[in-house]
Amino acid sequence: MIKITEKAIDVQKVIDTACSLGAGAVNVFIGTVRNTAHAKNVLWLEYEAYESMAVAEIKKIVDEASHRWPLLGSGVSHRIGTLKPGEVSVVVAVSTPHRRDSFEACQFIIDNLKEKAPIWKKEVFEDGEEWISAQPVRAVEAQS
Amino acid sequence: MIKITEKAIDVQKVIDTACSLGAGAVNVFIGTVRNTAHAKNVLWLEYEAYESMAVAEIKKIVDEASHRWPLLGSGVSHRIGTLKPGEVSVVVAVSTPHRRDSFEACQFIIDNLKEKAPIWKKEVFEDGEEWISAQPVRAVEAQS
Amino acid sequence: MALERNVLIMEVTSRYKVRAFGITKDIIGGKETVVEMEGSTVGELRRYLVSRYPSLTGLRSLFIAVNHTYAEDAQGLSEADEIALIPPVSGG
Amino acid sequence: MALERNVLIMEVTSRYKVRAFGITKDIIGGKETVVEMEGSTVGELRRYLVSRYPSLTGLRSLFIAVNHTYAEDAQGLSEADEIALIPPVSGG
Repeated sequence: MIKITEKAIDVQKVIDTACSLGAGAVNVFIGTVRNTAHAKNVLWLEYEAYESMAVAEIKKIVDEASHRWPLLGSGVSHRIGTLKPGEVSVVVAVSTPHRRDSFEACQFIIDNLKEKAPIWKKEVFEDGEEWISAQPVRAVEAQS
Repeated sequence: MIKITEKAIDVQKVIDTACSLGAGAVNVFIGTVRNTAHAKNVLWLEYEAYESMAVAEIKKIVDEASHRWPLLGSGVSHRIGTLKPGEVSVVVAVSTPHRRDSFEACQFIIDNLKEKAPIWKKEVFEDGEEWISAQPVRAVEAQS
Repeated sequence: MALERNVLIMEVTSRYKVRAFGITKDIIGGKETVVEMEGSTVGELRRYLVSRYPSLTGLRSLFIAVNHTYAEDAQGLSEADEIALIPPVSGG
Repeated sequence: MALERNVLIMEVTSRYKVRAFGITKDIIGGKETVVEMEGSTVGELRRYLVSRYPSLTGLRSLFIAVNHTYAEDAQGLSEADEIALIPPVSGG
């Protein structure tokens, strides 16, 4: 299951999608909105996606992961729209027979998603707003 | 929150315990009962814990993790009693400001929990039962 | 109008619709722009857009996607392609 | 009884309650056993138990916990300690 959604993500549902009776291990990564960035208070974030391409890119990443690790199930859900601090922006869940693989595969998927999926976030502060990582001068500060 | 419980684990509750407004990343490991072991069908597992010591050992592990990584929150819940294939035996959740730390800290906790926490499982098959990893001859087969 | 039709018949100028996301939406002033230019590769489109919107050079990176896939500069374009500007991504 | 009281006064024999878990429960035939022995260290207790229950030597490992902490063989025991046999763990 790969999903881009404007609704709040139901973490348990993504986990359920990834689970399998043959699996002994499920690893889940949950990205949440932090309340500070560059030492400023974040009021909210605006997430935008090129949805059809984002789904296609994430699918490629999950396919690559399932070639490298024995994935028995997976689920990826990314939220778009307006998110407040504490809200869940992304959930990646994978299941494998053994635990090391579940950690490695989950990290591979989120690392690649962040690098390749056409999704953008804009941080909105009290005194302005900013597309994250877009400009070189900001690139160093915005690493996460 | 560190808990040994006979009741089904509410994964979302463990995650909620670990979440923090300052965190951008939550990593969750979920151990589930596999339906096969040593190529035999598992009917169910019996988990037993030396509860007071298990809680103390897991607390030491989480404390050590919070010295090594910037943990903002954590939750560990381990189930005991009779578990059927597909059921959740353990949940570890941690939150950190950035994602790499969340993966490393979560894996550190589950790896050490499996090595040190006084908890035992017995696999029950159609034709017998067996305490996992207890005897040398079984040690190699039972690695996971 | 007569001139434009003439040019199209000569197959020198192509007309591409280009979608924009994130900061590139702000730079081009909308979700989509139509490009009429001579040239039919991703690289030519990129040079055209950068000359028309110099602020694009200030981005940390700028990819062009064709039909939902990151494209190389040498890749050819056809007018029916779905083309999109991909500024530095920041999902997750 | 008189003899036993006498021995206690001489402080030669101690009486330890030992809890058992997992496979050690099966080996000693219960959740707990009481050990009366000369000696007051974890190592002495371990040797006593192994001689009384030879099957314990067939385990991949056998730790002894004192008051909820893994104990070294040199550690001293007192009768009030909570002592437990910890066969190879397999949680998770």
